[in-house]
Amino acid sequence: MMDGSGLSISGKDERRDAVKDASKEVGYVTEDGRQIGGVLMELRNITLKFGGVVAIKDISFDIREGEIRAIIGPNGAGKSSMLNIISGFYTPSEGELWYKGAKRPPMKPYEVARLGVARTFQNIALFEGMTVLDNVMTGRLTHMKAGIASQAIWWGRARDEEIANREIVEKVIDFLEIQNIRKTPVGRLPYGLKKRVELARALAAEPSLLLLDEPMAGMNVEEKEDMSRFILDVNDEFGTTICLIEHDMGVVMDLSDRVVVMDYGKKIGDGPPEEVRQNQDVIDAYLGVAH
Amino acid sequence: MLNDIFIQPFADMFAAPDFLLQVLWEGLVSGILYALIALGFVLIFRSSRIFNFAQGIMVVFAALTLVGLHAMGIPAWISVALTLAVMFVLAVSIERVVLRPLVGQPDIILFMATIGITLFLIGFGEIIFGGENKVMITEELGIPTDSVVLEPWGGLLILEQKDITAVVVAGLLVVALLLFLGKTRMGRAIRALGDDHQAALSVGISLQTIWVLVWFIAGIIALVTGIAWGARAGVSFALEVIAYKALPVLMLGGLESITGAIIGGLMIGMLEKLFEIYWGQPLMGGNTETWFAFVLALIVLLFRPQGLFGERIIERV
Amino acid sequence: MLYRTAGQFKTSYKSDMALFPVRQDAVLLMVILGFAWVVFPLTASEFAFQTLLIPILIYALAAQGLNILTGYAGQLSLGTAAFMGVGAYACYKLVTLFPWMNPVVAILLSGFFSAGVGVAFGIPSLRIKGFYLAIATLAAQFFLVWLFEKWGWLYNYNASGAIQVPNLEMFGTYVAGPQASSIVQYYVVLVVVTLMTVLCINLTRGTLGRSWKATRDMDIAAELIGINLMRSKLTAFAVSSYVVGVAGALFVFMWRGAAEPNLFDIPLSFRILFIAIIGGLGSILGNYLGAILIVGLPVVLGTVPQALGLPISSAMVEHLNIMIVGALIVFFLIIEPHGLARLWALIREKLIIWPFPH
Amino acid sequence: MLDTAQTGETSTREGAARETLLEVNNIEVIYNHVILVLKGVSLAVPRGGITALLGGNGAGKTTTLKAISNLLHSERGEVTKGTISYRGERVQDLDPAALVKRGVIQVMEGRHCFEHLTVEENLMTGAFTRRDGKAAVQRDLEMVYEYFPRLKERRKSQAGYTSGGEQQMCAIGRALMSRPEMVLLDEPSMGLAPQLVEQIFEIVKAVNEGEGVSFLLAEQNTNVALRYAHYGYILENGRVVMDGPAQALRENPDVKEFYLGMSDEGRKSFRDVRSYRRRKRWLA
Amino acid sequence: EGLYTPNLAYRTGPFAATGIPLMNGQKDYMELMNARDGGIGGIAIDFDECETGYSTEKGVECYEKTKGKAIVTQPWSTGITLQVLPKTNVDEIPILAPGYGFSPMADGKVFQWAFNIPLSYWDGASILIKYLGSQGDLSGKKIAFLHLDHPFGKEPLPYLEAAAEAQGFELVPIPVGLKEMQNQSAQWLQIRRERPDYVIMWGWGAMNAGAITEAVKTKFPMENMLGVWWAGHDADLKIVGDAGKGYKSVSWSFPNPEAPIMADLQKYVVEPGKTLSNAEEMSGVFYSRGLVISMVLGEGIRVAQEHAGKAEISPADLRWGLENLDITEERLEELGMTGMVPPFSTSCNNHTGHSGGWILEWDGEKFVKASDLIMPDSDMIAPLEEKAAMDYAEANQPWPVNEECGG
Ligand SMILES: Nc1ncnc2c1ncn2[C@@H]1O[C@H](COP(=O)(O)OP(=O)(O)OP(=O)(O)O)[C@@H](O)[C@H]1O
Ligand SMILES: Nc1ncnc2c1ncn2[C@@H]1O[C@H](COP(=O)(O)OP(=O)(O)OP(=O)(O)O)[C@@H](O)[C@H]1O
Ligand SMILES: [Mg+2]
Ligand SMILES: [Mg+2]
Repeated sequence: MMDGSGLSISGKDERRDAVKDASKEVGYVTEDGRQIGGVLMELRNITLKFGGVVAIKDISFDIREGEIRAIIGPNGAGKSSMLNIISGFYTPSEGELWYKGAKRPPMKPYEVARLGVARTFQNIALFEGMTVLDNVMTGRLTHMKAGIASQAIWWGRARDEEIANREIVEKVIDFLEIQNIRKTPVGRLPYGLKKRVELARALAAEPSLLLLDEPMAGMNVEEKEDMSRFILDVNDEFGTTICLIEHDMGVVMDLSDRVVVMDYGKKIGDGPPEEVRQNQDVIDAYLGVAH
Repeated sequence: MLNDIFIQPFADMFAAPDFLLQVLWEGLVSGILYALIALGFVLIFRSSRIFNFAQGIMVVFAALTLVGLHAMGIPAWISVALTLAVMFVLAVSIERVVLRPLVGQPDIILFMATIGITLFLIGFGEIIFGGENKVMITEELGIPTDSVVLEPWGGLLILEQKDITAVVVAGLLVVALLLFLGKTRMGRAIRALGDDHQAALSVGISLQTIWVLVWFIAGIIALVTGIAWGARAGVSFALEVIAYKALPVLMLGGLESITGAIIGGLMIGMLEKLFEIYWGQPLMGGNTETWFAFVLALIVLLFRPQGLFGERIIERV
Repeated sequence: MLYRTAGQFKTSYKSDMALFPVRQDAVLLMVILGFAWVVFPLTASEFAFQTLLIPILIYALAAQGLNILTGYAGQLSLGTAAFMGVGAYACYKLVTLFPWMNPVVAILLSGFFSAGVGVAFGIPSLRIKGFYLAIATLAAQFFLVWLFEKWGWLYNYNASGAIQVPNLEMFGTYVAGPQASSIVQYYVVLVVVTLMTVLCINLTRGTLGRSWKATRDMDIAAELIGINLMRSKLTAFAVSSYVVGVAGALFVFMWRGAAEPNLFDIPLSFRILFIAIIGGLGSILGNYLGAILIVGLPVVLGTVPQALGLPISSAMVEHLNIMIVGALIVFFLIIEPHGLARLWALIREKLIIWPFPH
Repeated sequence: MLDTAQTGETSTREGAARETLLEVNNIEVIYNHVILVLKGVSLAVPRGGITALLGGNGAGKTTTLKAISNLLHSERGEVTKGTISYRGERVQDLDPAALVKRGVIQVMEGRHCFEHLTVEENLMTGAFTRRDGKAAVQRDLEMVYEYFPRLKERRKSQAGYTSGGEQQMCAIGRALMSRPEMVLLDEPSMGLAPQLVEQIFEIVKAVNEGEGVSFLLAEQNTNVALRYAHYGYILENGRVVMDGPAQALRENPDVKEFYLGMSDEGRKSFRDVRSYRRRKRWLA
Repeated sequence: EGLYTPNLAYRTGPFAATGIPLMNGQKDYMELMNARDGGIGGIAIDFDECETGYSTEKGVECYEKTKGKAIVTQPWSTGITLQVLPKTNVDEIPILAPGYGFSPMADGKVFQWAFNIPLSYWDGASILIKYLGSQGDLSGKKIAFLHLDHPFGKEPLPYLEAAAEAQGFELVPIPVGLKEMQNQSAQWLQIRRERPDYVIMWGWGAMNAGAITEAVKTKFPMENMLGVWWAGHDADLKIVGDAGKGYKSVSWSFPNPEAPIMADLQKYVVEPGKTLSNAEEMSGVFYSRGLVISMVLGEGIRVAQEHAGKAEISPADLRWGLENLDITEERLEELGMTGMVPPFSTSCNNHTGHSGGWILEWDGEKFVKASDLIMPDSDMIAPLEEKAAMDYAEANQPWPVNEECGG
């Protein structure tokens, strides 16, 4: 259904190229021939403790411009915690985050979001009292600037801004094929659609880094196929960098360019899917049997 | 000015230590009574996340029923038993009529419903018992009414025996409740229910039974509170306003904590009295007791958003 | 077929964002406005103005203010009455300090004072949540009422400690004070309430409204997608307290004529909370429905025994009244926990598909 | 399209072999008085069997399970038509606790642990309806710990702070603590690492074979589900569109394509999803 | 049918305890008039109650509801009185607030439609001070003024402050919040610390019982505690019984079980079952005060009827009647109410009557008279009243003042 031409959400394609230029130095070419850029986000020696529990122990890895990066590992390994660190919800006990070539100081989550990091959640975190459309519109809040007075009067700036952003949101909605539930309150939606709406909300923010926490949990194959298609398209067409956590090995192996494997807070593997799959530590800790 | 705030009050405390003791004792006694009401709240909150606004009116209702029954010529202890029966019926009806249809609704809706119950009971109670102030049947229940007069440092300290009784009874009640919640199967179920209705249902915990049980225990606590307060100030609907005092106690101690209710109650009772006597009356025109407890609790919450003993608020995504 | 929506197509986002996507709704609103602006004022008796029309509008406005905070931004407040009090006292000080000031301007200005106080008491909401916050708002409730009592300057050191609305003129007619006529006061209230309602509708459907609702539904997620919670909560406190403050000023200046501090005590707060909840949290329409019910019901109930010729004493009527109001609150919560507005929405949904269900 | 008469026939034929423990007969469920979700679902679970309920998102699996365990009320849903009977007794008007006493327990979708209770306390709540003494409960607790050693490690932590997988184990363990006769398992594999998925299904199998507990499990992970289940129903849009023994379903070409992700040449890659897709035959 | 004289009653709420006997007394008097005399001047009295629960808001609602037909408003709370007061010039209905309301209402030139017959709060405070003065010189003494933190409780403050200055005693105002009425331990600790020679209590409803029990508990000498007339309620004292011996309250009414009216009440009202009261209550101070209050209204109506020459009088006629009351001993005897209220008279200028009052003392079972009639210190009060009334008129411009009233 996507013919490729109408895919730029708000016509800001150049952004992707600009960033790419800045970090041209390194990068690699994937199997299917996509050019991966320089380092977008780098985590250095991250440690996270909760009281006595060490959830993450001295982990370093990077996420490169334009790639699909997967994090896998058994339950409780600290994967979600890692995403929480990236999106600023947890502050690491030790270690540094480097984003777009600069060290990121400790920040509030909303500030991180404004730097272009968007995410979905393991346990769906939609705004249940709002319609799908409103939920997706909240993804645009970081881009909307009209003041309170203008909003109260509505006519003028606030309305123009509303319409402009609505157009962008509608594109995302079309893209994810959820037009027909636009006005439905999300509370009534089945699980799979909720996940899709969550993705829409994250996409509406036009992020440069998209974090997906188990986007396909609780879906059947058919729906996983749909979701994969969306993820690939987002990556392809908008050049969004994606970091995802997923337990379905088929999905991970097929979609991702590089995989980090975690176990009990430690990193036990990092590399292209093929390589990871052969890693004995990974097989022992996670896969059980070689897939 | 600074002298009035920082030095004079303490000098006064030193100058009349017997008076200070009296202030603290009065604070302690009101604190215990606040704590008793708070206990009722805590119990219901733990088991259902219902913020039971009706606890205050239940106190009045229980006390009025007791006095009313006695006035009909029924012996005191039988009246107590009958009052308990009434409180049980009340618990059953509240569960049947109000709570059951509202299972699974947002907290605020249930909170509203308890305000509805409060209004209903006020109207109903006034029809049955009338609005006059009544005398609690303190002596008939065998509660000593004399006072103990001590003379520390040559001063004067008056302790009423009925207040001493209230303190002792409240202490016993707390210990019993703590054991019940912490150590028994029912106790665990009550706590589970508070976390997740649906899940509790799914493992076979019967909402009906537990809610009736919990509201009944809250009714018992209400009766004890009613007797204790009634002995001090008589029984009438005006008593209902003291229920508000339990709210800052809850905030300070934590909504789920029995220990918190007691310690919060004592702290608030004593501190508000100290503040009123040594700062409020001389410097601010008095009556600071209306808000002091709330402001104190608010300040504590800024540092511990779940109160001193409340359960940690779990924030995860 | 009354509510057929077939054939009404949206061709632009603008029209899709219109307030009344369904034509019948707009018609209905016109009819209601017609009644409010023309029919009622022409036909209402003094008693109807004083016990129904004016209080319903003012209470609805106050509930609307609370609804912004509680229904839209999810911060439960039990201190509404105190903020109304701030509005009322601010207005009193304004008209007595600057007697030349236009009363309507004074009323609109006084909202800013309560907005300021609201923000101050809203700051704890950044850390305190749920019922803890609700109880914390009681701190505002009790402290402010105490202040109204103790701070003589607020009531110009009146011996009785109450404030008394002086006779205020605007364009040559009395609009406040004992000399003002009910119909004039009704129109003043109607103008202010209409204006506020339009502003509230705009705010709640726009960016700010969305960030409030997001904060309400799941604050952690809201923050993670880029909403500054502090801004979102404090603006909610500010806007809500502004509206509530204006309602408080109207309450005293356009209706009651005088006020003692304990007028702004907790029963009033609860009353407004009832209106907001029975009407429907997160809805503008609901405030009006709730106010009609909560204000109108006792008036109606009070006349029933008389009309039926039942020999019930007035005290009994009052007791029954309290009982019935309590029971009705529970009843309405049970039939539709989301309030009258949702009930109306359901009826409307049924009407739209009627006569072809499913 | 397999018509309903035919499906009915199959299930009765199966039922003849073993006693039917649970029978759902043509139920209809409506939420909030207006949203019609189940439009006549019938199914039967034999004693000692593992029956899978398959279907896409929003097909009504959870709703079916909740209808059986009577948990719909607190969600403003109700069964408006049809009957549900357990061991021949009509159970749809019982309260959930009564059903648990009869041996039917549900593990809810999305885990639903009691977050402020410790893991061990969570497990103990599972034994709420039991009356067979502390020692027996203690024994079962040990058994659960044996199945899930991870839970033993974390038994003193508040469940709210454990990871998703740990919570899933906790929820299943909790259900086992009630010594059930039949477990309604809603998406046990969701969010679990592959190794753990296998492990959990192994446990299901072990419990089924060892203790004779019957399972009705709603699953998205058709692959695993059909490997362990004996019989399966496929639910779509609130209707049962197909049912049959697990083996037969696994071989059905539509199931293969839409639920197992196999194309004619074996497993499809998720990268090839943009190709043209065939419509499901039963939607014809 | 009949003259509509609604009463804004409060038989509910936190003040119901004190309200009920008063309302019963008021109602029974009118019942008696209707049953025995066929009303007043040949026309029945339609004595209707509108319940306020002492809430100002409800009160205003009742006022609005009744003002169309009513010939009088009996607002029954200082708060409600203050709220309806400004409307009286517009609505032209007399407000009858016997023994409560706003003390400056005495000034009939300014408050043309308001009456607080037969004694204002300032008068009451003055009588108490005078009584204390008679017990010994007040200069250098300390008097604690324990009052409800409400317009009612604050009402006597201007007079008391003036008196403190004039007589050289120290006044310590101690407010009791509405929410603390039942829990006054802080106030009584303050009293213990201040060690006042006397406590004057301006209490109401549940506050009275609270204060009296605290006083007993803290062993404050009861004979040094005095209350306003609303704090002299039998039921409040019964809670403490003997321990309350010596407590005093000022009153402008007193029960007289021997009075002929009591026998008539028994015959025409109690026996036919028209009363809501009971024998115990009927022997109390408050019930008899209720009778007196209705008597004032009844006399007002009678005088107005005689003046207007018709039975069916208008509110304006009633105002004339209330301004021309002359309740003498003889008249009281005719009414069968000897000794139940001191004689007094009103005029266009004097809307109170300043009847004077007795000091009553609790003897462990009931109140007994402990003094002769004491008159208030009008020399001091009159200028205060005049000034306060002028201030009020000033603040409520435009406010008509009736200059025709002479002295
Ligand atoms: N806020 C917190 N407080 C205490 N412990 C926490 C907190 N968040 C996570 N943990 C602990 O950290 C560990 C890692 O949790 P995390 O949610 O990151 O796991 P995960 O890899 O995402 O697992 P899963 O695949 O099951 O979702 C777990 O043991 C969990 O209990
Ligand atoms: N409480 C509710 N109120 C209204 N509609 C609901 C409610 N719960 C579920 N539904 C609707 O019922 C339908 C079936 O939902 P159900 O949860 O049973 O599906 P499911 O098969 O379990 O899906 P999933 O695999 O996503 O869990 C969905 O369309 C959903 O929108
Ligand atoms: Mg995770
Ligand atoms: Mg499901």
